[in-house]
This record gives sequence, C-alpha cells and structure tokens, in this order.
Amino acid sequence: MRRAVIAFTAFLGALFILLASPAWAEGESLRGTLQNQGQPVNGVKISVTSGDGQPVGEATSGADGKWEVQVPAAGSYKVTLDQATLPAGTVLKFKDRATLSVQVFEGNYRNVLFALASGDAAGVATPPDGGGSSAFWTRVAQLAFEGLSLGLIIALGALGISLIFGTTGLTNFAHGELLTVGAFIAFVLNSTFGLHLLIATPLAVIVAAGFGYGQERFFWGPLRNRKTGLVSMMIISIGVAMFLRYLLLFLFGGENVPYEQYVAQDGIKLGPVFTTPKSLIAMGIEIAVLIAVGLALTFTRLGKATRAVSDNPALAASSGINVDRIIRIVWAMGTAVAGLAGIMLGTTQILNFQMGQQVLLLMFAGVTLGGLGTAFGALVGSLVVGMFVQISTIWIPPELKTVGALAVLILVLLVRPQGILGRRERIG
Amino acid sequence: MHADTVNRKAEALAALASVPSEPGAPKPDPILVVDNVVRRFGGLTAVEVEHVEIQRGSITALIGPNGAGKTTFFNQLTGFDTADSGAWTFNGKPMNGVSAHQVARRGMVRTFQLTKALSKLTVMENMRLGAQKQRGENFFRALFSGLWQPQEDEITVRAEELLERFKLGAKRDDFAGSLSGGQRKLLEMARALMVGPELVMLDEPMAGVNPALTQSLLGHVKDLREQGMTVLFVEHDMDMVRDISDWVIVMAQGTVIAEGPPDTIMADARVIDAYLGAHHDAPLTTAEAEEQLHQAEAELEAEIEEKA
Amino acid sequence: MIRIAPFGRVLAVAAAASLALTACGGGEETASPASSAPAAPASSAPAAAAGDGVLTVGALLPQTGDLAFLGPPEFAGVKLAVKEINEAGGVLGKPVVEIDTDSGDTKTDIASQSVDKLLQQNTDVVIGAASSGVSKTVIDKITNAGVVHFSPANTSPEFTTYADKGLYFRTAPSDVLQGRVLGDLIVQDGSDTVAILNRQDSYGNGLADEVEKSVSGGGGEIVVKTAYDPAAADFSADVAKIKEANPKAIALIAFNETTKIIPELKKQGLGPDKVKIYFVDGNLADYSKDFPKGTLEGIKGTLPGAKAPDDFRQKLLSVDPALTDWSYAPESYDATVLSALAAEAAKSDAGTAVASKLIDVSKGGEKCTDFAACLALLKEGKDIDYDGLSGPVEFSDAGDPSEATIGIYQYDAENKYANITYLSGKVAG
Amino acid sequence: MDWTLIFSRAVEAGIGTEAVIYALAAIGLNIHFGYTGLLNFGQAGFLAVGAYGVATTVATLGLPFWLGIVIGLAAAVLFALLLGIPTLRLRADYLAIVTIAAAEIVRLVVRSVALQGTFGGTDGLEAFSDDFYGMNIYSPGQYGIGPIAFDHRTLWVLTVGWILVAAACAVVYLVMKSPWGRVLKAIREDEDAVRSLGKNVFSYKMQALVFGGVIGSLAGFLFALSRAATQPDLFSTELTFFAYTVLILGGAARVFGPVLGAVIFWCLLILVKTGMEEAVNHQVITFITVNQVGSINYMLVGLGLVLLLIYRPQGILGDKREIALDAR
Repeated sequence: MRRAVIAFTAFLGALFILLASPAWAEGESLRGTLQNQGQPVNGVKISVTSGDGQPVGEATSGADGKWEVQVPAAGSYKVTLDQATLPAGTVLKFKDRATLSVQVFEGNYRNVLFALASGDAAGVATPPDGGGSSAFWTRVAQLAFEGLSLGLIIALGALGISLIFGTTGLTNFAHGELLTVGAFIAFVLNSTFGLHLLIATPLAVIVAAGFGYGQERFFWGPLRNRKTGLVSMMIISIGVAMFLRYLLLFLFGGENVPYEQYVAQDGIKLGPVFTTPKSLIAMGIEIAVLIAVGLALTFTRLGKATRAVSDNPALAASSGINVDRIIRIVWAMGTAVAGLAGIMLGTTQILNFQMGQQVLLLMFAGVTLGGLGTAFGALVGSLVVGMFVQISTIWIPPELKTVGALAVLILVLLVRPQGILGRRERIG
Repeated sequence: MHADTVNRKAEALAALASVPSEPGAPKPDPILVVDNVVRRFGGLTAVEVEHVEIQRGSITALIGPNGAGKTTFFNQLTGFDTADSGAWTFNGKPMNGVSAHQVARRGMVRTFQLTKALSKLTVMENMRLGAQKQRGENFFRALFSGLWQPQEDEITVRAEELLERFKLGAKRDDFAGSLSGGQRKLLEMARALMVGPELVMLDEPMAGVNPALTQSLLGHVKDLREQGMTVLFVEHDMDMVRDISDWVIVMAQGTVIAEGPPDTIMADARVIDAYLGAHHDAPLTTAEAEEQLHQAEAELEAEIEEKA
Repeated sequence: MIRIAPFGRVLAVAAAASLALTACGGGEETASPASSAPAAPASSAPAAAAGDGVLTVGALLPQTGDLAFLGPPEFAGVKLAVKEINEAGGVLGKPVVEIDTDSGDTKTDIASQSVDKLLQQNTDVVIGAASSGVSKTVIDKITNAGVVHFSPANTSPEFTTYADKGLYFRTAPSDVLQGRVLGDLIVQDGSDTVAILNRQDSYGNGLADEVEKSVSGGGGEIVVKTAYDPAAADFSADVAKIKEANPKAIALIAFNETTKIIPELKKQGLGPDKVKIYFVDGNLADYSKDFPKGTLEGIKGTLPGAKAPDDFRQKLLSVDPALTDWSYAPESYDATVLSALAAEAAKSDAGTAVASKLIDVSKGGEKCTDFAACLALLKEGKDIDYDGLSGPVEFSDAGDPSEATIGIYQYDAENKYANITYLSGKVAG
Repeated sequence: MDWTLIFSRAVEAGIGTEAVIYALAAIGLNIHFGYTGLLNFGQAGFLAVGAYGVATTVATLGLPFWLGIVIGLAAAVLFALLLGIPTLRLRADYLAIVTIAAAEIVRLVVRSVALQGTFGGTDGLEAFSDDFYGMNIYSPGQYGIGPIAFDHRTLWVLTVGWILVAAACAVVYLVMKSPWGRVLKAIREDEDAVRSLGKNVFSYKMQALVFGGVIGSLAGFLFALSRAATQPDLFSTELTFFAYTVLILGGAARVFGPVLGAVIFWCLLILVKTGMEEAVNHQVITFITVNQVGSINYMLVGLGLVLLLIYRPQGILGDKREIALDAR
C-alpha cells in the first residue's frame, strides 16, 4: 500500500515537472484541472477574456480534467466556466463564481480553480460533509476532552504544590521545573540508554522521587532548620527554578525534542472526539495515580499523618508524628507525581526546557481555585482550570486562553479568597 | 484634668452600683452597646453575644476560660474580623461594618494578645506612628519636610511625655525589638494612647509579663481610667481581675454567661462551673480545640520571634 | 512601493559626510584582520557612519531560538564570502573583518545585545537577522546608527515600505512572491477549501496574507485563517478550529513549532494522508530525527532561492563541515559580497556610503558573478551588475530583490525534503 | 582572548542601559517589597505597561511622544489600581501568585494575535522613538574614555536614564524618612498593628504599589526607547526575577541598594558572559559552545539568588533586621 502511495506521489511529481517546464519556457498562461470529488470532469468549456473584455482564448477540459489557455502577456484576465457544459449532477460549488478575475504575472503560468460539487438540477450544491452546528459541537466536545487531558496533568502537578504548601508553607515556584526535570530524566533513559518509554517512565518517576527526597533532605529541610522565612524561601524557589530551567537548556538545548516512542500517532475517533491511543493511556495512568494518591491520603496512616501535618504541624508534632519525615515523603511523592506529569506532557505534546514553566501558573491557578493547601481542592481546581482553558477558546482567541484562566484566578480571589474547597479562616 | 484617683474609681463604682448582676444588664451611661453579635467558623459558633453594655469611665474586664471566644469577640468589635450578624454602637453611633482603622480613628483603640510592638522601628517611631491626622502621612506632602516637620515636633513632645510616664524614656531610640516582653506591652499601651482614644481595649495585657512588672502594668491600666478613658480588657486569669476592674463580664463557649462586680462574679457558681468544666469535665468542642491550637501556635511563633 | 527617493539618498550621503566632519577625531584603527576575531574597539574613533577604512561585517544570525536550524548555512555563507573576499585582496585594500553574533529569537533580548556589541565594534554592515520579527526589533537601532541592515532571509512584505532611512536591504525576496507561488501550488493541486495556520509575527502574517490573496485569486476559498501564538504550549484549540472548518488543504506557516503542530494535526484526523499540507521556508527542514518514517510523506513546501550549485555546497562544507541544510546560504553569501562591492564602489566602508552604492552594483552594468571578477571591473572604473548565487539580485529602490526564484519541494518517507521544481518571477507583478 | 573587550563590555553594561533599566525596575520593587513588604512578582507588568503605553500611543495611534509618556504613566497607575484592588488584602503567597499572573496577562494581551493591530503581536512595536532621539543633546559620534565608549544615542538614553534614577532615589529618600515612609515600614512589619492605630493600611499599600509601579514604568520607557522597539516577551517573569536579584544583591530597604545592585549585577553578568564567550571563541574552554554560555549565565543568576538569600539576604548595603523575609 505504502509503495503504491510513493509511486503515485512520484508520478504526480513527475507530472508536475513535465507540466511546469513548458509553461516556464513558453511564457504566460492560465490553466487548471476540473475535478469533482477527486474525479476529473471533462468537456467543460472555459473562456478567457482580457481585463477590458476582449476574448483571448477558449479551452475545453480533457479526459484528465485539465485545460489551459495561453495568454499574450502578464495582466488581469477574466476566466469564465460555461455552466451549461457541466455534466449532469455536477454543479459549481459556488454558483456566483463562474467568472473569476485572475492576475497573471510575468513569465509564469497561473492556476485557476473552479470548485465543483455534486448537485441537483437546480444547481444547488449538496452541503459538504461535517459543516454547520454539528461541527461546532464536535469542536466543543474536542475541547472539553483536551481540557480534561490538560486538567489531569495540571492536577498531578498541583497535587505536589498543594501538599508541599500544606506541610511546609512553601509556595514552590520551582514546581514547574520538577515536571520538566522528570520529563527529561525519562528522556535520558529513553533516548540515551535506549529504554522503551514504558520502562523509562517508572524508572524516571523513581529517580524523580529520589530527587525530591534529596532536595528536601539536603536543601529545603536545612533551610527550614535555619529558620529561613517563608518569603525568603519563596524567592529562593525562584532562584532554584531559574537554575534548573537553564541547566536543562544547557544540557539539552532549546529545541523541541520528542521521546523515541509514540511520536505523531495517528488519531482515533472516540464518538465526536479525536484522540490518540497514547493520550488515552496517559489519561488512564493519570486518573489511576490521582485516585491512588487520593485514597492513600484518606485511608493510610501515612496519608492521615500528612493531612494532620498539613492541618497543623505543631499539633501533629506534639501528637507524636515525625513531621520532618512526613515532609520528606511529601517532597518525594510530590516530585515523583510532578515528574510523571512531565512525562505525560512530553508524551502527549513534546519536550522542551520551558514545558513546566508554561504550566506553572495554570497549576497555581488550580491550587488557588481549590484553596491553597487542600489536596482535594487542588484536584478539583486543576480540572476546572484545564477545562476552562480549553473550552474558553470557543469565545476567545486561543493565544489568550491562559489569560482567561489567570483572570478567573484573580476574580476568584476577589470574591472567595479561600478557593472552592478552602476554609475561610485560612486567609491571613 | 488630673482628677483625684479615688474619685474616678468611686464614680465608676457608684454608677455601676445599681446595675443588676445578670448577663446583658443595662448600664447608666454606656459607651459601647452590643446586640446579637454572632460569628461562626464553618459550622461552629465561636461568638454569640446577645446584649452587652460597657459603662463609660469604668474598667471592665472580659474574662472566660480559654476558647470562650473573648478574642474573637474583640476582633468583631474592632473591625479586625467580620461578624456574621449583629450590631453594636460606640458613643451611640453604629459600628458594624466599620473597618479596623476607622474604629481606631473614632476612639476605640485596641492592643493585641501577642504584642505587636513594631520591633524593627525605634521606640520613638512606634510612638509617632500612633499620632493621628499627620500631615506628613500624605505622599505628596511627605516630599517637603517643611510641611510636616513642625507637627512632627509636636508629636515628638507628646510622645516623650507618654514615654516618661510609662518609664520608657531611656529606651527612646532603641529598636522596639530590643525591649523585654513587659516593656513591649507598655510600649503598645503608650502607643495606643498616642491615638487619643476614648475606649482602650486591651487583649490580655498581663499575658507573658513577669510578675514583677504585672503590678506596674496594672497601675498603668488604672491610670487610664483616671485619665478619663474607658478600659475594656480581656483576661483569662480571674485573680488578676479582682484588683483593678470595676465590672466583670464572663464569657464561655461564645456567650456571656454572667456579669457583675468582681466579688459577686468570683462567687458565681456558673462562672466556676465554666472554668472548671472547660478544663476538666466536658470534652472540648472543635471551636475550642481550634482556639487552643491557635494560642499554642501563637505562643510558638512568639517564641520563635524571641529567638530570632 | 518606492519610499526612498533618490533625493533622500543624496541627503543621507550628505548627512554622512557632515557626520564625518562633526564627529570627534579618532585614533588610528587597530582592527585585527583575522576573519572571525572581533576587532578591538576604537577608543574615540569616528562613528561607524564615517568609515574607518576597514569593512566590518557583523553577522546577526540565529545560533539559538526558533530559527536556530537556519543559522549554520547562513553563517557559512557569510564566512565563505568573507574568506573569498579576503583572498581576493579585501575591500579598500584591507581584509574584511567578520564578527559573529547570535540573533536569538523574539522571545529574548539577545538580538538587541548583539547589535550593541556589533555597533560597539564599528560594524558597517549587519548581515541578519533570519527572522523578520527579530529584524523589526533591531532595525531602528541599526539604521539610526547609520549602519546597513542587510538581511539574507527576511521575507516579510512589511520591510518594503519600512522607514529605514535607505539602509535596509535584503537578498531574500518579499513573501509576495513565495505567497503567490504557494497559493498557486495549492490551487493547482485542486484544493478548493484551504486553511491557513500561521505563526503570529510579521513573517507569518505577511506570508499568510499573500497566500490568501493568491488562493482566493485563483478560485480557491480560504475557509479559516488562524494565527497562532508561537510560544503556545499546545495547539489543540487552534487545530480544533481548523478541524471545524473542514478544509481540503492546510498551509502551515510555522517555524520549529511544526514539531508540535504536526502530531496535533494527525491526532485530529488532519494528517498529510487526509488533507494536503504545505510548508514554507520557515519550517522546510529535515525532520528525519523528529518523526517516525512516513509522517510527513507527501507534504509540499516552498523555499525562496535557487538551487545551490554543487561546487558552492562543497565550498560551504569547507567552511563548516557539519552542514546538512543549505537554506539561505546563497543569500547570505550574496549579501556579504554585495556589501563588499558596494563599499569598494563607494570607496568607503561607511554604512551610509555602502548603502548608497548597493543598488548600483546589483544591476545595470557589466555582469559579473564573483567578487574577484567584479572587483577587477570596478578597479577599471566600470559599472557592474553582480549576479549572485541566489539569483540575479536586482534591487528595487526599496532595497528588495525585484526578481527571485522559489523552489518547490516535497517530503519523502524519510521526512526529508527534495526539490520538485524551481519557479522564477518578478516580485512586483 | 580580548581582555579589553571583556572588561569594556562589563563596565559598559554596569553603567549602560541594562543597569539603568534594572536600577529603576528594582527601585520600584524596593518600594513594594523592600519598604512595604509587598511581594510583587509582577514588576515586569509595570515595565510592559510603560513601554507599550508610549509605543502604542506613538506608533499605533500616531500621537505625540509626550502624550505617550503621559499615557504610559497613567496606564501604570491604572494597572497598579486594578492589581491592587483584588490582591492587597491577600497574604504574601497569594499576592505573589496574583501579581505574577497579572504581569503574564499583560504580556499575553500585548502579544496576542487579536490585538496585533494595536500592540504589534509577538514582534512588538517600533518606529516610536524618533521624537525622543530628536531631543538628543549630543551630536553624532562616539563618546568615551579609553575603550569604554557609547554612541550619541546610547549616551542620550543613559543621560536621561541616570537622571531618572537620581530623581527616583531622591524621591524615595525624601518620602521614606517622612511619616509616610514610617507607615509603610510599619505595614511591612505588622499591618494589624498599623490598622489598630487608625491608618488605612489598604490605602497605603495601594499608594506604595502605584508609586513603585510608576517608577517601574519609567524603566519600561527606557527599555523601549533604548531598543527603539518593544517586544512582548522581554517582559516575561524573568525580568521581575532579575530585578529581585538586583534588589537583594544591592540591599533591600536601602535607597541606593537597587542602584548599586544593578551596577554590580550587570557588570558581573556581562563580565562572565563575554569572558566565557571569548574563552570559547579562542578555544580556552572547549567543552561548551558559545550558545551554552547564555544558559550558564542564567544558571548563575539563579544560583546567585539562592546563595544571596541563604547567606546574605540583606545584600551589600542592607540591614538584616530590616528586611521582610520572615513575613508570611
């Protein structure tokens, strides 16, 4: 099959050259190919007049649908298709475009296209497939699906931000880079060591967890012990973010790079929505991880301890919980989940040293919307943000979709500063 | 201006003599009247005060066990927190919805349980900050020192007088952060006086102060009354109250459960129940637990601040 | 079209002359003749506008950023030209000095800093930038300093009419021509409903407008024309918008965002096997490492510039053995040679003087095709017409090439592109 | 290696347009963060508003330059008000997130496709600086001592810039020793205490935000005019973070902190950058390419910010006791 395609393409290319050369040599002409749904339409009369109405020439489309009229010089010409000569069942797609004004340039031929369609005797073309309101709803569905996909990734990142904030009070501006780092760890395993992405991913998540643990153990923890203020730590996190981001730029360059597997997969249709198998699998993994973390937070000893520390570190400490240990576990887990989010982002989109930074504000929006420091709020907030960002492009230009989310973030803080699920007294 | 000490106290006692010892009792000359103030956190009611009046020119103590909602109630009255419902008047003017700084400008000035002496400013700067209607606090006038310097000098003179009175004159140019806990309390009180208040609201003025200084602090509180001001102060230690207050209001679980002269209150069974009950019998409500937590946290923070 | 009247140019030269008089006297120039070593900045030498006897060519080309893939061939073109010029004896008897700087992209301030560095080092001609957007951000700075701004790759039609003080030139044709050729190609392939997805900058918008004009002029219909944010994290919304319009062909006017957009198109059922996709010079690159085999097969694209002759390619490889791509190398080479010839013709290396002769040496006179030959003719006092590797290079009065060649290419199963044909034409139809 | 080039570039950067722009941006931040304790992470937004105020007025609307300056200033005030209303009642971390978001909104809006006709999209605007350079008091040529030289245009920008820096420092000095400044410093430490003393904390924070924002917009004017172009992506969050590094390096809550910080920051940054580039070009360093020098530079800034905050949060001039770093 592929061979046939190549052959056909080569044939087309050859045809193109054959056709192009004479025009190149002979000077100016008007030409075109009449087709209806891929089938050539022959026997159709085309007449050409000069800009001031003088007849220049005529042609009739051949068996291959092609026609050509030589013109004496560059200039403006009127090209008319005689609708009476169209075969039965074939009409002009746009009835008012039987005559076209065409500019011919010096030394070049000029192609002219008459769009044809199947139609009844009245000449009304049957509507092309997939137009109108159904296309609109298809787009809404597509965007909602994209929103869910984005929201899940944001949620994975936001979970870490929220837990780290809850347990340590730190608003970590380097969290976006934790996504990027995770994605690039997997890239190294995948690309340099040649491991399949399905193997590289869990390994990368483990390495990311180690990175998070180490960061807390050797950096943030000691800083807290030095009684470094929270504002100070926030600015330090910015320094860390810059350092990590440009370290990745240094190591991997600024180009967009893909993983070895699952690049440019063909779309599959899922009801009204187009997606790729890898997106579905990624979403499945994301949902599974989110549910697992949610259950762990709710039911396991460790999860309960984490929430206790999040609620009140002093009280948790006094009731015998090892706060430092909990914080280290939270960092390890938060970084691991962020790394996973990065890998998923890299798989469904592409890897770039700025990929994490680009979603950082969306993660913050998700966390804030849900209420700083409440893990479940962060999940809900992130999904809302993801959906909102994508669906809003129906009304606002796509490049402003982030603006929409950020504006909503500010408005939410104005009316309900504690977020959707936050408690009122948490605000200073 | 300096009236006889005995006189002021006697006046206040005389005015309150005919007031019945029951929650919400009307006073002959109330400066502050509170009606149905309610504050809820989530589903928990932290404050639910039906009716309270504060007698002008008196020292009124607001006591209650930990978590009784005293500080929350204070916060409602001074605009630092928004009440869910209720109304209160100061000098007959409605005060609900009035923002914290407006409350202060109208003559109701408070201090805080955890002293908020601005430790990175000098003692004198702290004092000057309290003065009202400063011309130099306008951005454009601030650019021209000639426009505000004369007023600043007047303010400095007034501040120096107050500092002398509070025995802080020697510390004039020290950072407030270098003062001891008790001195900070004194500074905060002196600074509050710079505002020129009619009603001084002190949140646990004796908390965290070493016993030697307590008497001096109490003296200053009494002195406020002698200066013609009304004092409302929060305290959770009953014994501390007996000496200086003219009237005591008792809160427990967010409501006023008793009020009356100190001696009457000390003997009141409901009050003793409330104190003992809260500590020993009944399980803590979540609100109380939270209140306690807040206090624990606050104390911890204070400790950290001390060390820093 | 013609904005700079000859009178304006006379004024510019006069101004340059007066600058030479008013500028404070300078010390002796001590530029190092090494081809890529930067010259030591003159202490209080006259402004570049007055000329210091040494033609300093500053390359402001992408080493980083969206167009980094265009950088190597462009640098090689400039380097090769400088090498050949110096082998032929240099300009005004002295070797030409080349300074390489990075132009980055519009997301960074690199270009501005590089221009500062170049101006500081008495650059007379800035060769660059590749991206029209970057050129726009530095054009005022360069031209106000009396330095020639000479781009080998800017194609935005905006520059034709820009108030550039007669100092902006380019060897790449305005996108009027590329847009026309691409539009015609789309029409020829029989697509009556066409979507344009373009990068939102002066390059993308300019080319998109020209393609639209050409397609609708030829009877096709533009069903959706979407400009996207080049820095967007994902393009699903943009592609969904195109999907909604259900086009038969998509003109993708992009830089390296292509690596994100193509998978998204495929995902939403708009892959090259379903609709006809067209690339342009901004994204016509080798994607064999980026996509699995067959991903781009059948995609066509246009790229201004004639075929680089094989011996030219060999020479470029001698300058930079790592070259795999040749885009805009001839244009860069021609820009450098033209600048050198103009300086020789003007008998001055000053930017304004070079600018005043650039149009002259590009047309109307005895034809010559390399620096040595042209230099010999100039020394005989003859008027020359330099015909370069990128085409005949006849400058219009606005400093644009008035004739150019556009190549049409197609991707194979390896995701590499190969030429189908070349078309030549006049830019101003 | 061309040591003259390396050192002259470094010194030029230290007194050049970068230093001036960042000094002004950091003076604005100093008012926000240093004196008032407002963790404004959106200073880039103020620069953008200023730059685009003048650029749009002149280039798009064709109105006079001075009107552009007025509109730029007015836009900065308006931006401060819009930013302040929802955020000034919030905790520091919320404030940080919202201000960074607001600055990004400004950047995304001016670079948007939809408003390209007004703001020029991703390319930004140019052709608005002729009036400014028309006022140049220097005749064309190079001016300088030894290898350090600026052309007449840069020198004009620098003259205006350093006058603005001096003026801004003078105003900051005057207001910060007045009762107005006292209120700000008190707010930085404990706004509840200030409130209890009858001061309208919100109003003062707003005034500080507007004041610092206006100075930020001056930096924006210079940014646009010195480049004779505006590019939306130059006003990204990194600009703000560079300004923070400058401020903390020099010393927050000190009048000359931002100025000293800017001079040293740019001098060092360009010294390292040019030095590394030269080293790579002359094969002294062979394991990196010239293109990687830029990323190393940014890494060093990030690292520098971290180390400064850990080991010397008061910077060069500051007093550790006075900085609002332990606030919450």
